[in-house]
Amino acid sequence: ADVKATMIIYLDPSVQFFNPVVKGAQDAAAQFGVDLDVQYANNDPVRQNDLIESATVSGVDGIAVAISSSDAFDASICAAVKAGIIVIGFNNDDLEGAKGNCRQAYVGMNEFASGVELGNRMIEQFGLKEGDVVFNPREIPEASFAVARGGGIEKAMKEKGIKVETVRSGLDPAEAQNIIAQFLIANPTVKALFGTGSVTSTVGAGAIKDAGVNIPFGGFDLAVEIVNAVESGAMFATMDQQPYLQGYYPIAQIALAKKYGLTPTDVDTGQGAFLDKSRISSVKPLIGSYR
Amino acid sequence: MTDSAVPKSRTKKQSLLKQIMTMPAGAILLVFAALQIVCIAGALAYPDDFRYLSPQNLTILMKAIPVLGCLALGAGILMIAGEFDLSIGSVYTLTAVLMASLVDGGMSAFIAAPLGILLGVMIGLLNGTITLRFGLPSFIVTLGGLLFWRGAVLLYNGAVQVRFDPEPAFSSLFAGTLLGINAAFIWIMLFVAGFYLLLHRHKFGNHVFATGGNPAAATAIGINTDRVKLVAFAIAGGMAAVAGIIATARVGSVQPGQGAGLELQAIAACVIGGLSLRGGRGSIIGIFLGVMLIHTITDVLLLLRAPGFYLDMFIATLIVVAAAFNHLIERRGAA
Amino acid sequence: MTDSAVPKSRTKKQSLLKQIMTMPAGAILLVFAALQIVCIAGALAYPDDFRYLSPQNLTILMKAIPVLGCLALGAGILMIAGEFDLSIGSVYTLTAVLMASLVDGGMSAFIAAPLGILLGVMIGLLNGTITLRFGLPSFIVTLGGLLFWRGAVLLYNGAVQVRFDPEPAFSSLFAGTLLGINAAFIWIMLFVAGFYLLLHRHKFGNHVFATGGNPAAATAIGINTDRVKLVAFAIAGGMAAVAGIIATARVGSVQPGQGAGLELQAIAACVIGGLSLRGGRGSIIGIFLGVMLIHTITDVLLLLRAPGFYLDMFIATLIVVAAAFNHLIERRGAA
Amino acid sequence: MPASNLLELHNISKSFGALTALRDLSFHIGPSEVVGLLGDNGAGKSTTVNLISGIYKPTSGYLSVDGQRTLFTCRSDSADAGIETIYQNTALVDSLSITRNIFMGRERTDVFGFLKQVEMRDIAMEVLEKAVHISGIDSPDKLVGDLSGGQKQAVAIARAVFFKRRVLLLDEPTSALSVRETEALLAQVLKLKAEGVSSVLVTHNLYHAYQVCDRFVIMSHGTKVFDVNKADTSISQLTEYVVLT
Amino acid sequence: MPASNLLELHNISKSFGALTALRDLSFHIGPSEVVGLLGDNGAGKSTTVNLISGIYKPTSGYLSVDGQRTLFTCRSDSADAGIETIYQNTALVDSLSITRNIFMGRERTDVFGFLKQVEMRDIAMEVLEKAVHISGIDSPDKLVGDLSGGQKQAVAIARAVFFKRRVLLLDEPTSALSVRETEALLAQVLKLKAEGVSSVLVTHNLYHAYQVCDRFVIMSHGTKVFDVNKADTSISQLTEYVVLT
Ligand SMILES: Nc1ncnc2c1ncn2[C@@H]1O[C@H](COP(=O)(O)OP(=O)(O)OP(=O)(O)O)[C@@H](O)[C@H]1O
Ligand SMILES: Nc1ncnc2c1ncn2[C@@H]1O[C@H](COP(=O)(O)OP(=O)(O)OP(=O)(O)O)[C@@H](O)[C@H]1O
Ligand SMILES: [Mg+2]
Ligand SMILES: [Mg+2]
Repeated sequence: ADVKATMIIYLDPSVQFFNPVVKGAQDAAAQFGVDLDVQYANNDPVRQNDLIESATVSGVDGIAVAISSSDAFDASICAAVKAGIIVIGFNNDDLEGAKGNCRQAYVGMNEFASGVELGNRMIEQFGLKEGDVVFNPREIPEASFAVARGGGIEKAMKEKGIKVETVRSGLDPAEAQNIIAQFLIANPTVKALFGTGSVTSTVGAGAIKDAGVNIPFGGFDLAVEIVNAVESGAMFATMDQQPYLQGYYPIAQIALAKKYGLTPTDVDTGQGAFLDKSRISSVKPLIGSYR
Repeated sequence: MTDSAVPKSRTKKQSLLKQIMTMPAGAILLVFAALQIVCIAGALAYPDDFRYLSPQNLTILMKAIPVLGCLALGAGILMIAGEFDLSIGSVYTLTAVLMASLVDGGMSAFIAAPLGILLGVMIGLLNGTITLRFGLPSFIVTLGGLLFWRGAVLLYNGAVQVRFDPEPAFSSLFAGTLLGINAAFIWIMLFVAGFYLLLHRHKFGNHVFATGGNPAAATAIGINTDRVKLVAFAIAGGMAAVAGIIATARVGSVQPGQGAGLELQAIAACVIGGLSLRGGRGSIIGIFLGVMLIHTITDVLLLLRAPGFYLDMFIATLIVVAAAFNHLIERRGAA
Repeated sequence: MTDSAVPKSRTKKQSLLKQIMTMPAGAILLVFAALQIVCIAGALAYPDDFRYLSPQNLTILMKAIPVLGCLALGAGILMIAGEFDLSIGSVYTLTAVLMASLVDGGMSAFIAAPLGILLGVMIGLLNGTITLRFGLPSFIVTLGGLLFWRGAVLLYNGAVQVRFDPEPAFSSLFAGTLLGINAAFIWIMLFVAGFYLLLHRHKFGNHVFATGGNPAAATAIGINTDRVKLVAFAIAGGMAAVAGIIATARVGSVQPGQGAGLELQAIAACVIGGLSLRGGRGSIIGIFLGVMLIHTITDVLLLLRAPGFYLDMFIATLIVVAAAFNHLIERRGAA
Repeated sequence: MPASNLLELHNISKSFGALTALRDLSFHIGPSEVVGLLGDNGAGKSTTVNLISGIYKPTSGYLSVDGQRTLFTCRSDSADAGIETIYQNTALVDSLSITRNIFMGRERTDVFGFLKQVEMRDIAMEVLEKAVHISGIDSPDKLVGDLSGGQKQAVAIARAVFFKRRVLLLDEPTSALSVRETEALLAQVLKLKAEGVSSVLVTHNLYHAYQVCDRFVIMSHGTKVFDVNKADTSISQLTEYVVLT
Repeated sequence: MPASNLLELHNISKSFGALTALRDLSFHIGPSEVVGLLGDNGAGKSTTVNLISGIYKPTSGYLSVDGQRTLFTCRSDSADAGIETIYQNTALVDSLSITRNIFMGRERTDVFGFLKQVEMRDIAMEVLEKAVHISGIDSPDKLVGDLSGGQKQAVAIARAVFFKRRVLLLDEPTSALSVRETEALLAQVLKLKAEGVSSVLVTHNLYHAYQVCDRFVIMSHGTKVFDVNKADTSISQLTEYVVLT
């Protein structure tokens, strides 16, 4: 291959969300003849810096990296760009955008906005009103996706005077289901449940059943369990952000820039994120590959 | 000799309470009993605000305990034998993924589940063989195992969640109810009883305690300490697989990232239950009470609507407080 | 007596290699040297494909080592004294958040950094006090600390990242370069030298080894084992804070979720370096070589562009293989 | 050497790293014979005992049992050959009860391997009172870690005496025992001899050795320097050899 | 009692859980006096030694030093009072070298606390050769864990003898020693007495006790049953008391 590229994912390899991202990247690599390697920072900014600098040292032509912090990676990314490497951000961007970071383009969507959208749709659909309490368990509250999505839900609720309760549920589904169910037992006044990532979105329906209550439930991400729940009506809707594109475009842009000097450009992948019963069945066969 | 009665007079008679205190797991039993009395009294006094005794809550407690219980029993026996297993969290996930994907491919869960347990046992044996063959600290070997088998989950099935959809007979065997009691809870009670007999009433248990308590002496007296440890490693791996089966039967799917940190929770439960990290001391009842204590504390905090964002902080504090109480009681028993 | 010469004749002279093998940390030194030779040979043979010796790569290694190095040095001294600290990962994050937010609020980093270290030391002392006062296993107390201080990060500053923007003098002190050598690496070398003197040449070190090796004997001979352990806890906490400062000075911001799992990595580095989990055995050089080994292995795999999906699997395997080699060498030295 | 020797050591050497603990050591133990193994501190007596027990493997040389050349690779091998040992460091597990220590590795069980606890407890009590009459142990359920130095030694003795079969190795068994218990143990050794059990007694008390042994093997710096029947020596000659070599 | 007694025990009792190890024990140690503390296994001798050393705290009763009522709460307190102990279990750290064990807690250092390693090494070698001439230890850098039983005991003795000040407590110090080293130790005790250092010698060997002690305290089941000057007793009377009570 005449183009070498490294993709750096901020979380660890077991996070399901990045499956379609990696597939997209690999498809692009195959199509454009790119020698691609994918690395994971395991949620550690120090390690992500090591990875960016290592890629720079090993002389790749392009780096696709999740810019999950506005400050932590500025220096190493700038150094890479200075060394002549094409750097494309994906999935997360510097909060100041292009002004805050030397990356040449960003491919992704606004997770905060998708949280707001889900919140507003639930309010509309189920008539949540001022003084109500809703519950939004988060598998890792300090993870950037949880801060963004949860923050979006909170913003939507706050505008209507609705209170959001939250709890750390951890990544273990059985454990998460216990904690959510126990919270619902203790708080019978909760009016709705929001998942945050794939774990809470998967076990939420089961927890509602365990607690013996009947409340609406919405969440994020795509997995067979989640799609089934939406199909069966146990879940109202789930939010998707077309992660395949977040892998495909950065690698394609690196190849095109390297080969033909085409300038990388920003891409918004977050259109059509909302998936409810009416849209879910078309998505189902593509889970794990393109969705 | 005129003193045949004298040694008797050197030992005082002690009150029943003191006797319980000095029993193995006696102190933790008292702490646990005290906690239960407070909780039940509170639930009776404020049935609406503190729903500790509501059927749903009891059911969830019964569903919650078995997973950590199985992990802790296996890890605990191994620790009494003087070795660690940090890979149980990863094994738990790997065996669950294996079982779920086999069932997905059309195999009966009644065949897939034993295969999962077999895999767990094999991994335990591998951990043990590497540890003993090269004389390495099991901490390093199983920390390697933690990373390795977590990677193996991804290698085997990618980072996708696997759905588990067994025949109804299997579901009801592990997640159903019998006489109002959750099936998983019955399983864990059976395991507690079985391991109690094995560890405290069977010669194998005697060898485990000897191996952990003073390996040099155990070897000198003719116990094959390597074999004892190997069996203990196998038990730890096998019980991790059982935990995986119970968790999966309950939730109906497996997440590739699950199980992280469970090894520390399991070790914590054992240590709370009076097990020594240096080996040779501990009891099955203590381990089980340690698991119950952790889950009861979490449950009570949730029922009291402790601020969820900081739930872990409260749990941590209460666990340390419970351990401190435990120790104070023990000391009073010895004095 | 006619035998004054006989005892001499009972000891054979041993080759230099065997003498190195039986030194503390001698075996790991040989393993590390062998790895370096292979890497350097590879880098000279394929300078374009394997850029191990490129100045940038050496700089990355020098930047990467100090953080884990500081954590492992502190945790290692505490483990030699016979206690664990699992909370260092959380302390590392908490002190970094504190320092960064103080600087954000206008304080000089030269004041904020010592405050961060002070907080680390205080937390270490608290861990030690609870452990010793109540006679609890430090495993439980510091596992509690892990959860508690992770919660405290969120309580103090929410789940948001903090920017760290100190005066340039501070940055160059911790992240600059001196004579082409990274400042953080110079710091860690100073720490290694200082702790080497403290542990192997100072009476405090002698007390640490005695306390960990046989606490009953140390007490019986008049060593205040509680004080020794308390100081060791304080060192572990303080070094976690130093690690936090070095990491933050390099990265320029703090993520509230960072630091998870670092405690296990630090313990692993120590154990690879020949430290015993039961206390009383270990060496500063061994700990440092353990840290270097982990980072060299990771670096080499990245330079070879090993697939990141399975990177941890490779690292785990190589660490266990290195430990096994280490042991084989040691055994040959003793034979 | 006669084929009827119970146990023979042939040119045994043993090194620990740079140190040669045993060098070219040969001696034998006959049937119904009490051999005194004497020597200065660090002479290699305990190393010899551990080696015969199968804990250490020799660097060179071999053993023979009943004239059959053999090598013990672990403690079970020597137990199979009928050897029972009281170790100098007692080899007890502090965190277990007296009963469990006595039956450690050789538990009385039913066919399923479950412990016959009552039976073992009764035997333990009896053997403790008979083998070495030890005072102050009022219950076989006491933890060994809570015993006094002499009480611990008594438990180790009781265990070996109870399981003895052909050869009993005693490594300084009386070091912590009181006058009365020491006498009881020496009488026990003679009684076992009458029953056909041979013994090897390691001790620094030459009077005790002279009292019960039929033959003396004196070691110095890892080698044998003297091997003599009781009839051919005197206590003063033994003293001379032990002190001056 | 005369005010000049170095150390006195007043009505000391000590319980471990249900067991009363010492009951109402009183005796004294005079200046330049060697006291033999005798008794059956489990009589409470080691408990007494540990208590005087500050390792155990009495359940009731008190000590006095030079007539001053006091209580030792830790080993440093008793060290301040000039007491040095050879423990029955030797109290050595197996993973450290001989030199480091001897100077453990009382290192020779420069003003910054850094060890004077060469100086300590030289002293260690010298004291090992002089205090108890022990063979087979060719280097003070050997790990204590690699020593033989008697060699370990010699290290513990060397340490106590080197740091002795006013009272030396010896808990079965010769149990693992060979004939020659035992003689050397007993001579050492008498030499120290001549220098004004008192000793308490715990032993099961009544001949040794009779050889060096000025007075005998005999314990049984945690209490004192006999306290007599050497002049007023004989070895057979001592034997009778030790064996029959
Ligand atoms: N595990 C070991 N490693 C290294 N050296 C050892 C080891 N065990 C014993 N030695 C050395 O071997 C020599 C013989 O030791 P051994 O214990 O056999 O002596 P012993 O005759 O039993 O002495 P004692 O009468 O003091 O018990 C000693 O010099 C000792 O230091
Ligand atoms: N830590 C302890 N816990 C419980 N019981 C103990 C403890 N230490 C000693 N004992 C008991 O106290 C009694 C006295 O023990 P001690 O060690 O003082 O006896 P001793 O006279 O030194 O005997 P020996 O001659 O065998 O060394 C014994 O019955 C022993 O079982
Ligand atoms: Mg010996
Ligand atoms: Mg004693």
